[in-house]
Amino acid sequence: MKEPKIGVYICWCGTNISHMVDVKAITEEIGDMPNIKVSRNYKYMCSDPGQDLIISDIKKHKLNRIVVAACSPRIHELTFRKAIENAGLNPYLFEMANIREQVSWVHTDIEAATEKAKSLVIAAISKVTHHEELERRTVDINPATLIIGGGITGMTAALDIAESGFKVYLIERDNKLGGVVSKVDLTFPYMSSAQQLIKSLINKVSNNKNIEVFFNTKIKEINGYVGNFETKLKLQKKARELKFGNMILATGLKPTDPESIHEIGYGRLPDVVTALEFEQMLIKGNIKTKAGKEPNNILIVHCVGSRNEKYNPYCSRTCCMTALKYSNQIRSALPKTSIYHAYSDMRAFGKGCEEFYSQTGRKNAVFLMYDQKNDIPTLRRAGKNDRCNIIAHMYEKLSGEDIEIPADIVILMISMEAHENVKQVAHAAGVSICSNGFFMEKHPKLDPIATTTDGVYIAGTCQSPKDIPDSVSQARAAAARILTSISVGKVEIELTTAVVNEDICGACHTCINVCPYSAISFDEEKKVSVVNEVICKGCGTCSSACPTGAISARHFTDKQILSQIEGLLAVSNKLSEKLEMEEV
Amino acid sequence: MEFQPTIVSFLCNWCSYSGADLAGTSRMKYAPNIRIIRVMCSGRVDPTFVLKAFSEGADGVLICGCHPGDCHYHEGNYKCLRRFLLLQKYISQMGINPNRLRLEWISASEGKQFAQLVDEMTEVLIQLGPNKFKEITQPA
Amino acid sequence: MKKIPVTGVYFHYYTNGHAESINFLETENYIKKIPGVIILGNSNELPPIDKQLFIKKIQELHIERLVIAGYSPGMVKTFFTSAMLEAGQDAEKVLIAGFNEYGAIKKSDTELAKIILHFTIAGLSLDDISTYSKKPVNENTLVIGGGIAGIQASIEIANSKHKVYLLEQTGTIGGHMAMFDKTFPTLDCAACILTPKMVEVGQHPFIELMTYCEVIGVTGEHGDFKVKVLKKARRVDLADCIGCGICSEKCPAKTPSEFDAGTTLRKAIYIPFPQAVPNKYLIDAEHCIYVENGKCGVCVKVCPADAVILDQLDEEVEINVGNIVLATGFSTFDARRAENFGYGKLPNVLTSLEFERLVNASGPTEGNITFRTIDKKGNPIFTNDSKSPQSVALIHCIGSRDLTYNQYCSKVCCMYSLKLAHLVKEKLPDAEVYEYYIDMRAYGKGYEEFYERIKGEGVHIIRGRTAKIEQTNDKLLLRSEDIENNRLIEQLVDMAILSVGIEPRADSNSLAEMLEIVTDNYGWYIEENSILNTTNTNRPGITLAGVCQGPKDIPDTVVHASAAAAKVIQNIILQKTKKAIDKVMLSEIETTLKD
Amino acid sequence: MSYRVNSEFKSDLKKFGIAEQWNECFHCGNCTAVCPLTENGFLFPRQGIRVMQMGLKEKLATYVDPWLCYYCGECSETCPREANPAELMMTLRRYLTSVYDWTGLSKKIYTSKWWEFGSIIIIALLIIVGFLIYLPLKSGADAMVNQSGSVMINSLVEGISAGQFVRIIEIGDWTMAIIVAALLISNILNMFYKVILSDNAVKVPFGTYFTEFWRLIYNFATQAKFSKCDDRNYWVGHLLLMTGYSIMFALVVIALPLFQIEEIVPWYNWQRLLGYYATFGILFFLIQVTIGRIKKQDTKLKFSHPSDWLFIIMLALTTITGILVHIFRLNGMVEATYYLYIAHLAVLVPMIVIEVPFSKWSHLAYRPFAVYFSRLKKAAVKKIEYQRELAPAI
Repeated sequence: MKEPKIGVYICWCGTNISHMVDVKAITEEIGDMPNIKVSRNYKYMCSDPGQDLIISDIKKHKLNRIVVAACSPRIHELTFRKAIENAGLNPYLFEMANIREQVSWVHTDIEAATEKAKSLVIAAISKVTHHEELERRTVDINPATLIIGGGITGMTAALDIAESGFKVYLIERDNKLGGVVSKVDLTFPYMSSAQQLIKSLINKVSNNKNIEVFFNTKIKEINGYVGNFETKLKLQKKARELKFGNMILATGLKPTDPESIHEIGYGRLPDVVTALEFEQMLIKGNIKTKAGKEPNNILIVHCVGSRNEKYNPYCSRTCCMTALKYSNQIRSALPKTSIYHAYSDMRAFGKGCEEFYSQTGRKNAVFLMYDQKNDIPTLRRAGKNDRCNIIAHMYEKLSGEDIEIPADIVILMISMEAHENVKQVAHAAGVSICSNGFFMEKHPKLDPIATTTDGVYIAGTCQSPKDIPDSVSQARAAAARILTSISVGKVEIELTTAVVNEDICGACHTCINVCPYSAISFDEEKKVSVVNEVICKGCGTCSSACPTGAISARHFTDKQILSQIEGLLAVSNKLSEKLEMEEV
Repeated sequence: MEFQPTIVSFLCNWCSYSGADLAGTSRMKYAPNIRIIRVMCSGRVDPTFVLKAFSEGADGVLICGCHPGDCHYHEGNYKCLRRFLLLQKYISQMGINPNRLRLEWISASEGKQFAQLVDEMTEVLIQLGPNKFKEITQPA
Repeated sequence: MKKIPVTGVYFHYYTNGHAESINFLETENYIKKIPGVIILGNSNELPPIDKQLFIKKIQELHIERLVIAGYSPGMVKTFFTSAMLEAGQDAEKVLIAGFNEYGAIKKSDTELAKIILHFTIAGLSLDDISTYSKKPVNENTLVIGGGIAGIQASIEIANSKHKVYLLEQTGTIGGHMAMFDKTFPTLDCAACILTPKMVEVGQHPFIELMTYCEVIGVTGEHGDFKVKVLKKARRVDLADCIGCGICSEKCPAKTPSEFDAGTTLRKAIYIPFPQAVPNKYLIDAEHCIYVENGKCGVCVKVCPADAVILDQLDEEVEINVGNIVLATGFSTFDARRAENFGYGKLPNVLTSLEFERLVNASGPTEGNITFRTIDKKGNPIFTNDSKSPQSVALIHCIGSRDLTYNQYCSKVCCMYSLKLAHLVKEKLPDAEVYEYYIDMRAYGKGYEEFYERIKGEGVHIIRGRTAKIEQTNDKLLLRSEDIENNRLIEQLVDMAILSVGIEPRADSNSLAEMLEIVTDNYGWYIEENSILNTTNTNRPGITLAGVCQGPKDIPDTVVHASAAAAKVIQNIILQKTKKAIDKVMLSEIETTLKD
Repeated sequence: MSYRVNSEFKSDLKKFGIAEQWNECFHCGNCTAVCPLTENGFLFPRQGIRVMQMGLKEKLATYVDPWLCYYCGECSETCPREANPAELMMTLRRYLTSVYDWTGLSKKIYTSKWWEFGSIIIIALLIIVGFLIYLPLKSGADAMVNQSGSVMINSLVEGISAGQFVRIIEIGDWTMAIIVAALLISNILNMFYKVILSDNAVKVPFGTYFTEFWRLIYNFATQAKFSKCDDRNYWVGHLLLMTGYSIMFALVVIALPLFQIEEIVPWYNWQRLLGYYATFGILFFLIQVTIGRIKKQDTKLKFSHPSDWLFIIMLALTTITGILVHIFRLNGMVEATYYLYIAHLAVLVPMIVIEVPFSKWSHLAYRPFAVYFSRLKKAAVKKIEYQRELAPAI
C-alpha cells in the first residue's frame, strides 16, 4: 500500500455546523496529525467551489485519501465520491464524518460538540487509511417492469412504459382494475367524469399487448437486485416466474374504518354513510335515506380520522375538495336541500380549487367549523319533533356557539390510510415504512418517488394521501426513471459486497447458512466459499459470523472498523490521560 | 468535573442511522457522549468490535438496528440479537457490567426515540461510573 | 359501426367564468345529424329544467343514454342521473362531455367541441384517439428555466443519454429554491439539497447549460423545433473566468442584489451567489459605469485571467430540438399593491422572500435577524449593525385568496410561514412570534405534523387575517380579529413579514404567445387535461414542468418535472409525434369513429 | 342552550337586502379588523355574517351590533371575497327593525312594495280628503293677505278662526306624535327585551342602567360613533339632517302656535333662522345622498333598497312642499299656499307615521339605544369575565 496522503475538509454548512462546532480549531489540530497533507474548512463543501477545492488539492498535493466532515453521508457521500472521481482518484478512497445531523444539530454545548466532532473526524481518518480501491461494475437491465397495484396510478405508469414498447407486469390483488377511482363518480374541481376516465384507461390497459395483468394476485417475495429482479406468482392454474428490471409500488389506499370513532355514530345510525358509500349513491343517482326519502338536510363531516392524534395525525389532502364536490352534486339534484359542512380548515389549495370553494359557497352551503383535534361532532338519533333523522352537536368555532345541526344523511369524509398490505409488500420489495404507515421515499423533497432500494419506485397514495392528478404525476415520474434506466440498459451495481480470502477459508459453511440472499455458494473443487457479487447486497452478516475472518465486507472490513473505533476513542483517551495527569 | 461517559454506537445504515439523522433534522437535543459508527446492518456488528470498543476505553456500547421484521437484509437484526445475548453474558464474565452494552431497535422515523435513548443510556453510565476494563487489559 | 343506443344530448350553457364560449348552436346542429341522437334542450340555469317534465320526456322518447355537454357539465350531472333513475332508466348511462376539459373554450374551438361531443356520444374518450404519427423526433430537448423544475427535468432527460439544452434567463441556475434558507417540513437547508443537483447539472455530459439567455422565437413543429436564442452579453468569458472575485471587489457600481431579494447590494460585475452554477462572474449592463458612459473599466485592469470583455455584444443562436419543456416558474406578489400593509413605506415590513434571505446564513447578515437600515447612499438594506426585533408577526395570504389580487391559493405560503416562524424562534428564542392566518393549509406528507410542532414551539398562531399595519412610534400596529377567541387584537410588533403569494411571471403571456400555448385568466399555462395530463400543453411537443402550470411546493414540483421528463423520454424512444387534437380534421375523426 | 342552525334563513333575509353575496364569506376577519368602530365584545360585521350564515334567528334578535355600524363601506371595499359585509349590516338593520316591531307591519313594509307605497298613499289620501271636506278653502280667501302682502295662512279655512285652525293642526300634530311615539317606544321596549332581557349570557348590573344613560342622549345629539368612521363627510351631512329635522319637528309640533303665525317676522327672527337652518341641513343631506346613490361610487351608497329611495323621495317632497308653502305665502298666492299646505301635510304625516316606527327612520331611536344597550352588555360581560386564557394583547 502506498503511503497515505490524506486531505481533510471540514464544512461550515453556512452556520449550521460552524455555530456549534469550532471548525477552525479542529482544522488546525487535525493538520498536525501524521499522514495529513491538507486540512481545510469551507463554508459549503458541497457547492461547486467546495468540490473544486478538493479536486485541485488532489491534483496539487497528490492526495490519495479524502475525509469530508459535513452533513450525513446519506445526503452527500455520492456528491463527493463523484468529485473525487473527477479528480482521478478512486471514489472509495473517501470517508465522511457526519458532524451536522449527529453533532451540531443535536448538541448545545460548543466545547463538547467540538470534542465529539473532532473524534468523529479522527475516526474517519483512521478508517480511510485502510480503505481500498473498488472498481465500478455494471449489470444489464431487464427491460420488463413489475407494477404492484392496478389503480389509476399503476395503470398510468403501466401505459407510459408499455406504450414506449416495453413489457409491464401489472399485479392486482382484486379481480378487476380501477382501484378507488372506479368507485368515484366525478373529479374535482372541474367535475369531469371519473367513471369515463377510468373505463377508458382500463380499456387501454387491457388492449395493450405489452401489459400483462395478473388478477387476484399477491406478491409474497421478490428476489434479485436492480435490473434483475424476479418473483414467483402462485396463480390458480400454475406457478409463474416473472423477471423484471424495475418495479413500481402503487398499492394505493384504504379508507379508515369510521366505526372506531365513536362520536360519529357510523354503524350505529343508519343514515351515516362514508364518502365512498355516498359516491355509490351519486353514481346511481339515488340520494335517499335508508327509509327511501329524499333528504331535507345533509351534513358533511370533514376530517373524520384525519388530523387527530387518536386516529391519523396527518391531513388526507383530498377530503375538503371532495366534500365541496358533493355539495355541488347534491345541489344540482336537490335544489332545496340544506347542506351543512362541518370542517376545520378549508384546504382548497390546488389549481382551480379556491374558485371551486367560492362557487360552492354561492350555492348555499353552510360551512361550520369544529375542532378536529379535541371536539368531534357527536351524532344522535333525532327525536320525533326534530323533523329530521339525526342531530349533530358541536361547538362552532367561528361563532363561538354550541349548535345543533339537523341532518337526514350524514356523509363522513374519512381519511386515507395506506393499504393493509403495505407491510407485506414493503418486506418483499425491501423498502421502509414511515411512522404513518406509508412507504418511505428516498428523499421527501427531491426524490419522493424513489426508495432506498435501487430499482424500486413508489407512486400514488401508497406514498402519502393525494388526489388523482398528483398520483398520476407520480406515476409518470416513476415511469420516467424506469424508461431512463431501460433506455440506458445498464446499471452500476453495489461494490461494497463480501469477498472471500480463499487462503484462510476453513470451509465451515457458516457464511452460507447466514446469508439472507443465498449469495454464497460452496466451491466443491477449491473447498472454499464463493460470493456471487451481483446478488450480494453487502450487509456483512457473513463477515461477522466467519470464525476465521476469511470473508470480509468490502468498505466495512474488520480492519477498517476496528481502526475507526480506535480513532473514535483516541480523543477521549487523550482527554482522560490529561485529566489523570492533572490529578497527579 | 462530573464524569462524562463515552458511548460507542453501531447504527445500521437503513433504519437507525436514518433515525439518528432524523433526530438531527428535527433538531432534537441529546447528550454529546455518543460516537456513532455506521455499518450496513446490525448483523455486521462483530463481537470483536464491541470488545475492541471496551478495551479502547468506551464506557458503553450501543447497537441499533431495524425493528424485527423490518431489516433491510431480511434478518440481520435477528442475528445481531442472538450475538448480543451471548455477548452480554460474556462481558459480564470479564467484569464488565452487562448494562454497558445495549441493543435497541430504532426505525428511520424514530428520531425522538433515539434522542431519548442516548440521554437515558448516558444517565445509566454516569451512575455506573467509568469503565475500568481498559486499565485491566492495558495497564499503563 | 355499431348502432348506438338512443342518446339524448343536453347542453348546459353555463360557461363557468369564461368570457367567450364555443358556438353552441353550431355544435347542436352538427350533433343532431348523428343517427340515434336527440337534442333534449339547453339552459344555463340550476336546476336546468323542470325535473318531472324532463322525466316524462325521457320516457316518451325512450332515451337510453344521456350526454350532458358544456363547460364542466358535471356540475349538473346528478340532476340528470336522478332523473334517469326516476324515469326507470340506467342512471349509470349518463355521460358528460366537458368542452373545457380538453381545451375547447373559445369560439374558435367549436370544431374541437364537436369532436369532443362526437367522441363521448360514441362512448369513447378523447384520449383514445390515435393522433400519433411516425416521424423522426430530434433527440435534443430544450428546457426553459433553470429552477428546481428545470434542473430536475434536465437531469431526468439527460440521464437517459439524450442531450438537453438548459436555458436560464439569469446568470446562474438554481431559481427561487436557491434563495431559501430551510425547506419545510424537514427543515433541511435548501442549499444542502439543491447545490448538489446544480453541480450535477453543471457537470452532466448530456446537459448544455445556457445561462443568461432568452428564447426569442420558435418555429417548426413537434419533433423538429427551431429555437432562436438570444445570448445576452455576459461580458465575462465563461472559459477564462476563474471566479476569484477581484473584479467585483474593485467594481465601483452598486445595485440591489436580485438573489438577496434586495436586502443588500451587489456590484455591477457580480456572481449571483457563491454557489452559483456556472461559478463565473457576469456584468449587469444596466448598472455598469463603462456601459453607460464609456469610462471606468476597473474590472478589465484587475482581472488576472483577462476574462472581462466589456464590449461584448448580444448574440443570436439557433438550436434544433424535438421537444421543449417549459419550467419558467413564478414571481412573488408585489406587496406594494396591498397598500393596507404599508410595504415599501414602513421599513420593518418585509416580504417573506426578503426575510428568507435575511435568516439565511449566506444572506446579508449571516442569518441574524435585524432591522432594515439606510446606507450612506440612501439604499434600504440589512446589516449586522442594527438591532434585532423582540416581536415578529407573520401575515398569511398576501395577494392570494383575495379577489382584489389573485383569487387562487398560492399553496405554499401557510407552510413556509410556519417554517419562518420556526426560524425566528430558533434565532431569537425570546422573541414573540405571531402568525395570522385564514385557513391553515398543511396538506402534504409530514405537513400537519410540522404544524403541530410549530404550535408547540410557543408561536402564537391566530385565526384571522390582519387588516392593516400602521406605524406607531418605533413599532408596528397590527389590527386583526382573533376569531377563535372572539376578540379584537391590536398588536404592537417590531417586525412584520408579509407571506406573499406567487404569481405567473410578468412575461408568461408573451412567452405563451410566442409558443402558441394557452394561459388561464391569471397567466398560468393551461394543461392539456387537468386530471390525466397536467404536463402536456395544447401544442404537442411543448411540455410543462413545475410552478408555471400552477402553484406547487417543492416535492410536487419535482414530481411534476419528472413527469414532464417522462413524456419527453417516451417521445424520443418512440420517435412519434403527436398532432394537436384541434388540428385534426373532423372528417378524419369521423372515419376513425366508423372504424 | 345550543342553537339550531338553519340554512334557509338566508333566503328570508334576502328580501330585506340588495346585494346578497354574503355566503361568499370565508371568515378571514378582515372586515372586523379594518372597521374603526369595532371593539371587544362587538366584533361586527364578521360575527353578524356568521350568525346570518348559520341562520341563528334567536341569536340574531339579541344582536345589537348592526346598529353600531355606520356603513363607511371600508369592510366591503377590502373584503377579499367581495362578500359585501357592510351591505349585510344594512340588511340586518332592516331585518332587526322588523324583529323589534311587534305589529308585524314593518316586515310587510320592508318586504313588499305594495305595502310600502300603499300605506303611504292611504294616509296621504286621508289627509287630503279630510282637509278638503272638513277644512275647505274659504270663499273669498283672496283677501287673506296682510299688509306686507303675504298670505295669512291660519285664516284660509271656511268657518274657523286663525286660533282655532292652529289649535286643530296642533292637536293633529300631537296625536300623530303620540301615536308614533307609542309605537316607537313599544318597539324599543321590545328591542330592550330581546337584546338585554332574553340574552341569557347577559346579567346587567342594576346601577349601570343609570351610569350609562348619558350615552343615549349624547349619541343621539352628536352621533359620536358615526364621527369615528374614517370618512367624516357623511357624518356632517347626517348631523345636519338630524339637527335640522329635529328643529323642524320641534317647531311644528311643540312650538306650532309660535311658529305658524299670521304675521311675517323679519328674516333674522328666531323662527325664520331656525327654519332656514333646518331647510339647509335637510337639503344638504338630500343632495349629498341623492348624488351618491345615483353615482354608486361610494360603497356606502352603491346598493339602494326601495325603502332608501322612498325615504329620500318623501323627505325631498316634504322639504320642497314646505319651501313652496313659504314662497307662495311670501308672495301672497293664497290658493297655491292652501293646496301646497295640504300637500305638505299629505307627505309629512305618512312619512312620519310609516317611517318612524316601522321603517328606515326608526333608526333615530334604535341607534342611540343600541349604543346604550351595548354599554350595558359590555358592563355585564366585564362582570362575568372571560374564563379563557388569552395570549397577551395590547
